[in-house]
Amino acid sequence: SSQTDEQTQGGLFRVVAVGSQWYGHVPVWVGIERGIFIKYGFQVEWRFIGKSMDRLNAISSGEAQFASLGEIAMLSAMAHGNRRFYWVGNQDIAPGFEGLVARPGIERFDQLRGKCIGFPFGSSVELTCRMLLKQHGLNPGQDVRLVNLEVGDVPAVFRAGNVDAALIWEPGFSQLAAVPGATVLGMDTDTEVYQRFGTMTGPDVLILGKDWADADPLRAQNFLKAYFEALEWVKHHPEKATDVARGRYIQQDRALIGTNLEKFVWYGIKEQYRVMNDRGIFAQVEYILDILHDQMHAIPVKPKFRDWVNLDLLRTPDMGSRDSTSRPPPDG
Amino acid sequence: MDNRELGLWQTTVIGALGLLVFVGSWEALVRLGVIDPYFLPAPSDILRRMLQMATGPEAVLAHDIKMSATRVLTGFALSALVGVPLGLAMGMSHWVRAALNPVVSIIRPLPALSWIPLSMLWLGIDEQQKYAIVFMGSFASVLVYTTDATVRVDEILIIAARNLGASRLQTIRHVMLPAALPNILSGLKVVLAIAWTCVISAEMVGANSGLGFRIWTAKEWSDTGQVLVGMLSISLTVLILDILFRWIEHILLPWQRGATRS
Amino acid sequence: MDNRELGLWQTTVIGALGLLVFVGSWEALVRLGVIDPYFLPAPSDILRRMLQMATGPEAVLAHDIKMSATRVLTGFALSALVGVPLGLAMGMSHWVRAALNPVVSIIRPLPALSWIPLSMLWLGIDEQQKYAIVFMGSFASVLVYTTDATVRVDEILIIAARNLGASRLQTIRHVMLPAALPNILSGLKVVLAIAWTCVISAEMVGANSGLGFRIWTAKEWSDTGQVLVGMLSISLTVLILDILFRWIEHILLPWQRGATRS
Amino acid sequence: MTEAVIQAQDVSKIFPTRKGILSALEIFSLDVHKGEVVCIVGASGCGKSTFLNIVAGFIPPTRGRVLLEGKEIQGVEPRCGMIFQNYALFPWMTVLENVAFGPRLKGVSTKRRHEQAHRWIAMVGLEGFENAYPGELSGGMQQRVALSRVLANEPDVLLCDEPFAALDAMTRQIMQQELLHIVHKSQKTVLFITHSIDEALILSDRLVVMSARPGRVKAIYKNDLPRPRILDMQLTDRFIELKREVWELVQEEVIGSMTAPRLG
Amino acid sequence: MTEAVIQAQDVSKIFPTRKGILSALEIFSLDVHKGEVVCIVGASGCGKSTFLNIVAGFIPPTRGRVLLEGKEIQGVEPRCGMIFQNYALFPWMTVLENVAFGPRLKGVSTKRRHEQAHRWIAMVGLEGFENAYPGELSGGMQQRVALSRVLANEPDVLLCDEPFAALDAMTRQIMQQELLHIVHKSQKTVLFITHSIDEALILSDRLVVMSARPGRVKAIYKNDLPRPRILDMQLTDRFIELKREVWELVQEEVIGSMTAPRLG
Ligand SMILES: Nc1ncnc2c1ncn2[C@@H]1O[C@H](COP(=O)(O)OP(=O)(O)OP(=O)(O)O)[C@@H](O)[C@H]1O
Ligand SMILES: Nc1ncnc2c1ncn2[C@@H]1O[C@H](COP(=O)(O)OP(=O)(O)OP(=O)(O)O)[C@@H](O)[C@H]1O
Ligand SMILES: [Mg+2]
Ligand SMILES: [Mg+2]
Repeated sequence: SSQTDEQTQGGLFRVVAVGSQWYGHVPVWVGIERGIFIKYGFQVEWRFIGKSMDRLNAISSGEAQFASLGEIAMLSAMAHGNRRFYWVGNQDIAPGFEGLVARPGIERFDQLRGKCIGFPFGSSVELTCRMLLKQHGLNPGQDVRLVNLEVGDVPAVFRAGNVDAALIWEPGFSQLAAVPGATVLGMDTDTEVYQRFGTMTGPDVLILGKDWADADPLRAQNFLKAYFEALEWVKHHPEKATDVARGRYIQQDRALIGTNLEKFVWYGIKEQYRVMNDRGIFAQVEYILDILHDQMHAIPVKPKFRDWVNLDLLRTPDMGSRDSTSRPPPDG
Repeated sequence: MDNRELGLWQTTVIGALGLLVFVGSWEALVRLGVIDPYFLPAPSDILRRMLQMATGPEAVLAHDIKMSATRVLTGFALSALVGVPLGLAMGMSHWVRAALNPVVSIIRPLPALSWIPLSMLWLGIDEQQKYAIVFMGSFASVLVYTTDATVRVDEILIIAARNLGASRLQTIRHVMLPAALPNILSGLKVVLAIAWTCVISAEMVGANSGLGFRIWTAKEWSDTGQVLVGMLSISLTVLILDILFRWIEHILLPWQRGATRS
Repeated sequence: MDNRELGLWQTTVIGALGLLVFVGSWEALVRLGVIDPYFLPAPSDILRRMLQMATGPEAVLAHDIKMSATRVLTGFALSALVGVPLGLAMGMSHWVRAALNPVVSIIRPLPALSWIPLSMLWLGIDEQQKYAIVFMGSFASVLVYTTDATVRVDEILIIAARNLGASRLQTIRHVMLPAALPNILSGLKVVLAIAWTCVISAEMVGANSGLGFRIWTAKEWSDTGQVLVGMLSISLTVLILDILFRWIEHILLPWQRGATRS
Repeated sequence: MTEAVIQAQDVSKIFPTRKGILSALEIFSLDVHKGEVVCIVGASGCGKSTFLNIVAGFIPPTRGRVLLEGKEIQGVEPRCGMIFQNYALFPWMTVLENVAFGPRLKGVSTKRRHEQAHRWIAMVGLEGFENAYPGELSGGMQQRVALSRVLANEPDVLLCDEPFAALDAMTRQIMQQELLHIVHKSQKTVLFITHSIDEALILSDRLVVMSARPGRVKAIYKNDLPRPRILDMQLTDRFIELKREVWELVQEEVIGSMTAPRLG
Repeated sequence: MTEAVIQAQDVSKIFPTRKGILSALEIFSLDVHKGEVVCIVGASGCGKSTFLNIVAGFIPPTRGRVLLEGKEIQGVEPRCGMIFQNYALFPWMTVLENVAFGPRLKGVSTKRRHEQAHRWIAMVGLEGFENAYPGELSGGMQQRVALSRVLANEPDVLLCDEPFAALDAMTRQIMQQELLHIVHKSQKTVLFITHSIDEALILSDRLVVMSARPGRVKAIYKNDLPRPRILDMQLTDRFIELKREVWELVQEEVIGSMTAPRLG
């Protein structure tokens, strides 16, 4: 949209980045706080939007340009024909941050029969939940009652005993697990997805607004370069990154953020070519699409997700042009 | 301004034409590619989705409407049950009115949505919580409309009844109530629509069925068509309830028949 | 029923007493441990929080009120700007009314909240989106109230003006408008409160200030006290706006002074 | 002379208004005897309705007091049946229900009260309209329903505030004769306000002329015209003499009030 | 005789109602000449207002037509100024603004129209109330404002629908005299509806008695009573004779209509 194409007074491009309190956004916060974006000519404005689909819609409308969000939301938007964005990367792998926690007194899956499980519908935990239940011989439609909860409400609802079990990702997950006597029945690392692909059920993906990227591809390339520079910094300074995140962006114990961030595997700009292909995350996407479409009937069609992938934008201006976008970079 | 009143037939035809123009140009804009169907699906698509949801193997729509209607009507009935007597008391006594007005003014502007945090704390996420949200979102309005209807009762009718020998209680029973009834009913009609607007708030958290729930999950799944089906279902349900309500009015207020404005 | 009208002074005292009893018993219930302050903080605590938020180093409250007020008033002004002329047209012409009524009936029952998914798709998360939510939540009501006010204009006044030689345009300018004005204004007053209920919906997504935003973040942090401060701030702001609006009415409608009901 | 049913003793009424106080009645005294018809005439706004409302107990006097059969009137008094200027019919009741309302309050059985009501309705010429709602009647018909509703309640005193204003001359005359008939048959006491001196002269035993605001008794006439007072009577010398006298008195007051400054 | 300003030719009016159709006027014909005052009397609900509304162009006749100076009336006719039974004053305008409204529409300068309005207000005895709003006036005062508002607009024809019904007998007489004075001075044509035969006899050049519903012309009297018609005139033989004649005619109709079945 024309409004955001305007440069700010300092000659900087204004970029609206949207996200939540999830650790996957640390590179953006670092980029802002350490002046990396400014160095590349971008004035990045951070807006809190808790849900993946809301972020994607903000980008689709043209009001935001950049976001990291969950794969499931991206895939269902694709399935409904939203062509307003590019999928440009998968910046981290961080399984083990979301799981199914049951209230005191429920210690095994079969005790969940007839009980009520709460989580935000339409997010990665829905998949985690369904897979875990299925793996333990429970039919999500019949054996348990599922209720929709707002992301932020999950810990309080669980603590108040209004649901028998709940699922959420960090930082809420720690709060669930911290309830005295509560049992973590299963994690996303217990699912088939993790066992097959080594990813969480809904990995983080990087999204750029299509119109914005098409209007000035060079600018988009520059922006991603800045982003990945910030990501490299996070990779190498996890302690300092924790300090950046705490307080302003995440309200959580410093030590907890530290230990959680250590579990993150960050993919840099070069690694993207290794991840964003059929041997990498694309295979996982095919698998997830099968589940969403064939089993859950949550999406009307299986989208040709490769049409949304634009790895051209990952090339840095000084790297010169390459002929093929799909060709993976040489390993190492 | 234009002198001629329109007959029912004419009104229906013109209304249908108006709707047709609205829906037609919407359809055209989508078909011609001016509007991206992802942003706003064509009416025909919405209708197809609606039929699918109404008849498909799941047939969720009827269930959703039933669930939402139960929540709305329960919350609304509670509002009316508490609000009408209290409103009558406020309308009949300057003292009660003066005493309760400040509290009512504070509660009234609070949207149903703002009661989500507190209602969850107090009542959890069960059906009671949903009733409570609808109740809190509509109760103060019932109170205000009933008070108003009662205050508006022509003083001369009360005096006339007392002059004919009616006791205080007889006056309330035979005069205040029937005289305030038309305005109370039309107030309740407005509040019923307000109660329906609360269902989306009520079903935001802890629901697994209902039109509000459907809209929220559809949003998460990026299913704009289904969002619109949900919205349209609310509109249609309110329309039908409105017709029902008018029929009840017609039954309850025989002396007002024919005295209605277009 | 009770004959004596109460004076302003009496009304205020009784109202204050009513409020005192309400707040006092709430405070007592919390202090005596009947209500867990986590579920419902005592009024004194809420007040302390309010003062803190109003005066503390951050002084967020004034900023929040300013932001929310800007959104509400902009959306409301847009509603009025579009709704009043269109409502006048609907009120004056049977044809326009018949044509637009069905569309209006469909839009009216849709709560502000239900426009979040679509408005985000169409307008993103900037201020326009918030204005749009307030607009969609209040526009149809403006239309209905204005239409109603226009239809209610006593036909005899229009006939009288025409009989005195007024042209169609003069009749609209000199009779329809001033005659409908009192009811339009009191309709707008109701809609202004409705517009305020929309701000919580508008600030649910993509906001980083405003009373709605404050309530939502407070909820996320389980800060019930701050939730209540936010709710109370909305109520008080609406109360103050209401007084302002009455003052505007008093200025605009000199012939109605003293003709108001208690 | 029979005992005084109504004794108004030095009644004053002051209304507080936005622009100051308004004195509507000042030291107004009047005795009305059993079976007597007293008509009150006076300029518009002179306090006639105010006085009637005080007698009915709708509003308290500021000073002075009104006795009904020797006891001070305190609060609405069902023994004084009021026929309101604007009918005050219950719109949600049919004509029959309106007329049967008083007996119903007293617990008269449905059958009996409906029978009675039918008779009163017939008397005012409204047979066939028993099941109509007031909104379906013309103004004059509504006024007749109001009359029969009060009569059906059998009060001792009838307070009439211009009850025939909405009737055409003929219907009006018929109603006047009916009223006199009932009053004389059942020895009712009547206080009757009217704008028409003719009407006052036809109905009254005594005629009170009020001064312009604040209302005081300006003159009381004993009306010795022979009954029945049919049209011809209006051409007798005594009638004309009385009419002229009253006319001149009222005229003085009207002219006084029309040129009076805005707030007295 | 001067030319007919108003010619009503076989006017019929049928209202569709919920219970069927209601014939309010039937083949009603009447010519009114320039400068003439024609009074219409008749039982309540006989169609008087309906006829006046047709002449004013507020409602179209079902059959027949009304000519104003030879041209058929089509739509609201400002040359026929209507004085409404219920005043129809603009509540948001002061007395002065109400009276000056007609001239304002015609573009008369503020100064001139206010001057004129002041004069008309003085004529109806309302000096000092120029800046009051209608809601602050008594019913009788409002009726006088309505009268001066129409007069200030200087229509050729005055249509009066019981304009003095809310006035007491004295104020009423003063207004009648003022009206006659203006009408004779400026040669206005007047159609005047009243319930009072006295009033009709005082004002009219001719007197139309209507039959009960559906309204037809039952009789037309040439009123040759000498002018000015002050109180004494009401005692002359001719007055009494005329009054009795008209009375009997109307009485027939009223009695007919009161015992008539519910829907004609
Ligand atoms: N509730 C009130 N508050 C203030 N003033 C009042 C009130 N009721 C009556 N008045 C005033 O008292 C005076 C007497 O009023 P009242 O109604 O008794 O007159 P009235 O003789 O019945 O006149 P009319 O012939 O027009 O019915 C009037 O000037 C009126 O304005
Ligand atoms: N708009 C209408 N629709 C249906 N019926 C009507 C309408 N207007 C008048 N009527 C009927 O037409 C008849 C004549 O009415 P109209 O008002 O002309 O009587 P009127 O002679 O002026 O009576 P009044 O002396 O009471 O003013 C009445 O029976 C009335 O019910
Ligand atoms: Mg009176
Ligand atoms: Mg009439």
